[in-house]
Amino acid sequence: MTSTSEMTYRDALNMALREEMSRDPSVVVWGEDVALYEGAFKVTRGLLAEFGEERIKDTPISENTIVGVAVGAAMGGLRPVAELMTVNFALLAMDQIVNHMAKIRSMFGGQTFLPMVVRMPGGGGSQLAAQHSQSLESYFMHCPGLHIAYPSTPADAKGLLKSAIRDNNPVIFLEHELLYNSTGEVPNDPEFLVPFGQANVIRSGTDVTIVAYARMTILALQAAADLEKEGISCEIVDLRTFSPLDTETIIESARKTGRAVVVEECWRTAGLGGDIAHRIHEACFDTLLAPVKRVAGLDVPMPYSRKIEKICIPRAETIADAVREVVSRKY
Amino acid sequence: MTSTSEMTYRDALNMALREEMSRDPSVVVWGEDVALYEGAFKVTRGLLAEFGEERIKDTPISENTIVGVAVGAAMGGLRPVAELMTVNFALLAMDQIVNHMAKIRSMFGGQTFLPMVVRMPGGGGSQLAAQHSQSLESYFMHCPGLHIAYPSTPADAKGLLKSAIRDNNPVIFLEHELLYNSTGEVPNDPEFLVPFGQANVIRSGTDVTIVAYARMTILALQAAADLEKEGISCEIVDLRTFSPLDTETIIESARKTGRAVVVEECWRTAGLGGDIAHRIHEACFDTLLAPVKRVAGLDVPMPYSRKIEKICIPRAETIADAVREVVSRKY
Amino acid sequence: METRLRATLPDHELLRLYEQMVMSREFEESCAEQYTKGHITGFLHLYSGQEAVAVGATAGLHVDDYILSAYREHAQAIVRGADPRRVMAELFGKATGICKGKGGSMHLFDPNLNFMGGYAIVGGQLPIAVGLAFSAKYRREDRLAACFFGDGAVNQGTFHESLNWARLWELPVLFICENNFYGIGTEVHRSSALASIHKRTCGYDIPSEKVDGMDVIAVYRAVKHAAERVRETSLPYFIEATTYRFRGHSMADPAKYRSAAEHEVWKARDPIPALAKRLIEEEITDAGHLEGILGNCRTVVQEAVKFAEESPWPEDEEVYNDIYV
Amino acid sequence: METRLRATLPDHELLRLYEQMVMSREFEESCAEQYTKGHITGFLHLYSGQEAVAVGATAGLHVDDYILSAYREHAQAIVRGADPRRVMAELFGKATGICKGKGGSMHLFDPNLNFMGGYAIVGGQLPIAVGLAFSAKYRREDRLAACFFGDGAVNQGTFHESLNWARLWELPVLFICENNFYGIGTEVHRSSALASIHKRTCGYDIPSEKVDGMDVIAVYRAVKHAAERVRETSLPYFIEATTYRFRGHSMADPAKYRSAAEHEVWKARDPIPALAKRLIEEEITDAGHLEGILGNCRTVVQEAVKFAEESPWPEDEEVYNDIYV
Ligand SMILES: Cc1ncc(C[n+]2csc(CCOP(=O)(O)OP(=O)(O)O)c2C)c(N)n1
Ligand SMILES: Cc1ncc(C[n+]2csc(CCOP(=O)(O)OP(=O)(O)O)c2C)c(N)n1
Ligand SMILES: [Mg+2]
Ligand SMILES: [Mg+2]
Repeated sequence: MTSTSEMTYRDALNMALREEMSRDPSVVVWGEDVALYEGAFKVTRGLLAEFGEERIKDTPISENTIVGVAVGAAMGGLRPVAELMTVNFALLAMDQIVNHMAKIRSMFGGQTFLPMVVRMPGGGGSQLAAQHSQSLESYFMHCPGLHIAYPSTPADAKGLLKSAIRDNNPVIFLEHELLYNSTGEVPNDPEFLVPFGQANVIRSGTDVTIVAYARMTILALQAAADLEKEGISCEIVDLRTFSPLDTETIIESARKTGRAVVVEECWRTAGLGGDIAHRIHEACFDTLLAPVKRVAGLDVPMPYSRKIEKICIPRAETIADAVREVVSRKY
Repeated sequence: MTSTSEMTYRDALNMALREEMSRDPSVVVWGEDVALYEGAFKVTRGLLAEFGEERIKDTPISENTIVGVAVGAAMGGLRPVAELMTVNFALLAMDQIVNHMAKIRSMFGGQTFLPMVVRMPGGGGSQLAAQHSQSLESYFMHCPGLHIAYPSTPADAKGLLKSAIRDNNPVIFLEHELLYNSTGEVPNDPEFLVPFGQANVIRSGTDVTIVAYARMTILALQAAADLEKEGISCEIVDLRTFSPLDTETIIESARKTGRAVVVEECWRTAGLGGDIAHRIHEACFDTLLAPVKRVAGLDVPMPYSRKIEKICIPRAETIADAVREVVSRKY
Repeated sequence: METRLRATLPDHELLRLYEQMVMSREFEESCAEQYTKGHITGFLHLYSGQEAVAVGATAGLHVDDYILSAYREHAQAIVRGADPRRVMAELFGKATGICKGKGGSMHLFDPNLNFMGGYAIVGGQLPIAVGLAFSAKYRREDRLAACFFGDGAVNQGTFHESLNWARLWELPVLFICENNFYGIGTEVHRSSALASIHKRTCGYDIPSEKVDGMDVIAVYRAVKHAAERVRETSLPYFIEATTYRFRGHSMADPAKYRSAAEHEVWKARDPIPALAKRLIEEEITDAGHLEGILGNCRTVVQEAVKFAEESPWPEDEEVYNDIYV
Repeated sequence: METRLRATLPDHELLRLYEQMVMSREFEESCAEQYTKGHITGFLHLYSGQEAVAVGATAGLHVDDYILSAYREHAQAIVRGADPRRVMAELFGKATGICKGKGGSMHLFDPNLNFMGGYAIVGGQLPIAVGLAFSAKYRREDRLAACFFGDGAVNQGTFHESLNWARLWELPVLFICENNFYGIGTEVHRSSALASIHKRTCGYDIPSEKVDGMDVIAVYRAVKHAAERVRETSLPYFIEATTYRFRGHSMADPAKYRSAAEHEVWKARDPIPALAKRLIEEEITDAGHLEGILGNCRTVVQEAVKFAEESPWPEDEEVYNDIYV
């Protein structure tokens, strides 16, 4: 079965949930307003009607416990998929995520495992101000014991979410709020899976490697299209998962092009891009033609006003400027 | 007044609290077991007897609210110094720390400010296992809006804590559990302050720069002493504060030596050392003789058994090995 | 209990309550329009229907008392005295906004009015209110902290921690739960094991009461009395005001989870015509005067929109300001 | 209520309860010794004094029922059936430990015994217990989740969130608060606005009771009855067991915050001699037999120490195992 259908990122996620719930009765879904209201972003649309109250459940507003109940249910043999309404509220659940979900298997000597997923929409750009516009991927990536995915396309959204639900490790599954309406071809195959730990070279090029993820890859593609007109050829690596991280693909590309720009939506300081940039520097020290450049969110609490909000988030232009700078560097 | 007394890191912190509470009646202290019990690590010893129940208060075990009440009190005109019993419990308070303490000034357009400190002991090495051995400095450093200090010596402990209490910005103040009993000369001057944002070159050298902080600087000093016998001269930069970060001093040293090792106690992946290593690479691209090397905590939940726990935390030997590798690199 | 309006307040104050409710309603409905036009972006949570709570409660407090709220707080800020022009400019994201355009709809703030903020993390304002009450008590100031929050917030850990703490430290906090029966699409009995919210204070030894949040006079009386008690005892108190939002949770919500019949029942209890009727029946004023008030409010709101439209955007450099002192 | 022991349980089971309490006490006192010798490191929180709670409660549960606890859980694990040798080896950090030496004193775990863990974050185990109860109910398993926690945990947000959730979703959770009156050095009335802990369930519509946690028979009866009720109704229930720890919070705590007089009162109520006295008075056994039980327990504990001493350390490579599946 290789047929595909065009659909949104939102619908691809919905399809993944639906297929996995149909396939495996141990898959259960809960979160604030996911059932009757069908999700703040409507990712769970139709699931209550199809699967009933026992399998998809609305919860009280208590994020730490939303995750903790999933931890317990996973230990008890279910495959819970919990939704936090947005990633910003994961800050209320860091205790259950970092102290419990990520550590239980290890601190109990491998005697149990947690086949659970915590889904969270995130990202900035909708004028939701400081408390609702965060990109917290670095927090999750820093914590050992978690698998973490962040899809950029509808097809990846489906394939990665299905892999996440089938994963016997606890998974943080990030979704970008500004990608929900983006469309693309998605395989209809209910066995279509995108494996974790395999970055995707979504554009090949020769002059510079752009490492990006989620919405940042869309901006990188725009930048690359502009740069092509200037004769600069960009290769773009879409990370897909932060854990496992496919360092190999990143390094291979950077070795080939000799230059790299790492794009992250999160705050720059102590952001994951520093780690990735360092991996490239370390592995390609002798072949790099210019220092790796980071494009990141500004180190500021996000302001509401759209006039200044947009300065705080990477744009196609800021990525293109970084590439121009890296490429123009005389060695 | 330039007299000093030898005392422990613990007592230096106690002195700072005592002096600032005496100086300014708006300084108030609270946390779990800080008053009657005098603190889990006895940092607040004697304060209840000296300042009474109104100024030093025991709290219920509710970390998010310990921080949130301090946010409110700071907005109301006090200078609260809240203690979280250990940094591990900051994970229960990330909502108040990241969503509130760090953002309130900015999201309200600068109309208020939060002169507050949250103290937290942390770090591994005492066989406290996965939930009690974390080093979360990268989480704080990643979040704009906070000042963050982490002293390595008794004198810095006093001087930085006093600066923290006088700071009109919200401060995360980290203390290392294994340093509490370490001793050193501490200025008696009640006006002795160590400013934020000034890294300390605690050893000068010519072959390699070691960037470290808190307990890692002690290990770096041991490594440097060993390496000296091998003819390797290390310069050590003690960061003292993560925010503001003194990038200048780091870069200046790395420019001079041409080589750098960044040591962090936290997990390696997406740890703050990646950011610092990248800053060095970017600024010193043309002069670096070897790629910057990172020495960091292993990416694992901390195991209890001392036999394997020690592998998970940087040691003088692992730092020395990293330096040897960096220095031996043929360019 | 004396039920005639004049037994509670003098005429001009009764009319002020009416005017404040009308102003709130007009402001919110104008926001909806500006949102539809794309001038206001982001999340927009309107207060229409709940006016009696903010207006009655604010009238029952001293101006020195702190007020904190969640993200549905335009009316609370304006009733406290915030300039509608600067509030509208904030919603437009303009430099003249009450928070320079940095906060937006969910984060209004004015320390000069002791309006200590709108917060967008459900439950986040509760510990902060406790802290403000502590500072007031510590500094021997005669003020309390009044903290508004919704029925959805009561299941959050901070609710529990804050109530326990306020009682234990004997702090002057007035907790005001605006129970509009829904947290987004979830009805209160589907999120709270004990749906009668004011009874949940039993675990903290905090006295509480329920008041009709569609009756501005009832809210005023309850809050005034509660505030006096908090001030006298320096102990927390809890009020549950039952109310209803006439619109969806935010502008993005068509509110399909509620029946038309339910909506009608509450619409019939709209606090603004309800007060108008009493003001006229008790001959405190006449319909013409009330029309005049409406007209004035409309003018103020129109001017606010104009002010917002004509105001400049923040400078780009502003993103780096106001983070550190 | 019939108060003779034989009216509650047959002789051999009464003697088993006695033996389990003695085993727990001997194990803990041996741990103290091994800690002093430096064989056990890290935090060590001993259970001496509280034995009647773990022993009575475990006897009142089915073996299929899940048990979760905090960090003071050696006795709970052993009474559930964990091999004392593997528990002691865990405390020594040896490869033969019940968690391969990775968990240590605070993180015992054995899924084969449905002993679902010791947790070191105060309040952290409560939502997890709720989740286990959900999975049991969803899978139509006839089991409940019994969750132990201390008096200090009841002010944590998770306590509130978990109780509300368990009642709302109608889950078979038996909450057991071991009220030993102190959270480290803070007495319960200094951390809880309502110091009578079992009354705090009023806000969640969860029935509760208080039981004498120094009386193993009383705990057994209460838990057995409560567990039956939870099973029948599939609703949560809450027990507060009042008890006392004879030692400090951990080995590092000299417990200076408690008076000698208070300590004496509780010492006089030591659950082990109390049961011994009744067993002899009611002629279920004699002093000699009880001495024999003590001797046997000591032998088991000595063997546990020997096993732990002689066991190998974990291999260095172990640090990378057991993190991911
Ligand atoms: C911690 C947190 N979780 C979830 C949300 C998303 N959210 C915003 S409003 C809301 C419902 C709150 O309901 P209620 O407290 O009754 O207030 P109302 O909107 O009815 O005024 C939710 C779940 C949030 N903002 N913060
Ligand atoms: C979230 C969190 N905060 C603080 C601590 C430190 N701490 C460990 S035990 C304890 C007291 C707990 O008291 P209680 O629940 O009564 O249990 P007991 O020790 O009496 O068995 C505290 C504060 C912790 N482990 N976790
Ligand atoms: Mg509501
Ligand atoms: Mg206790």
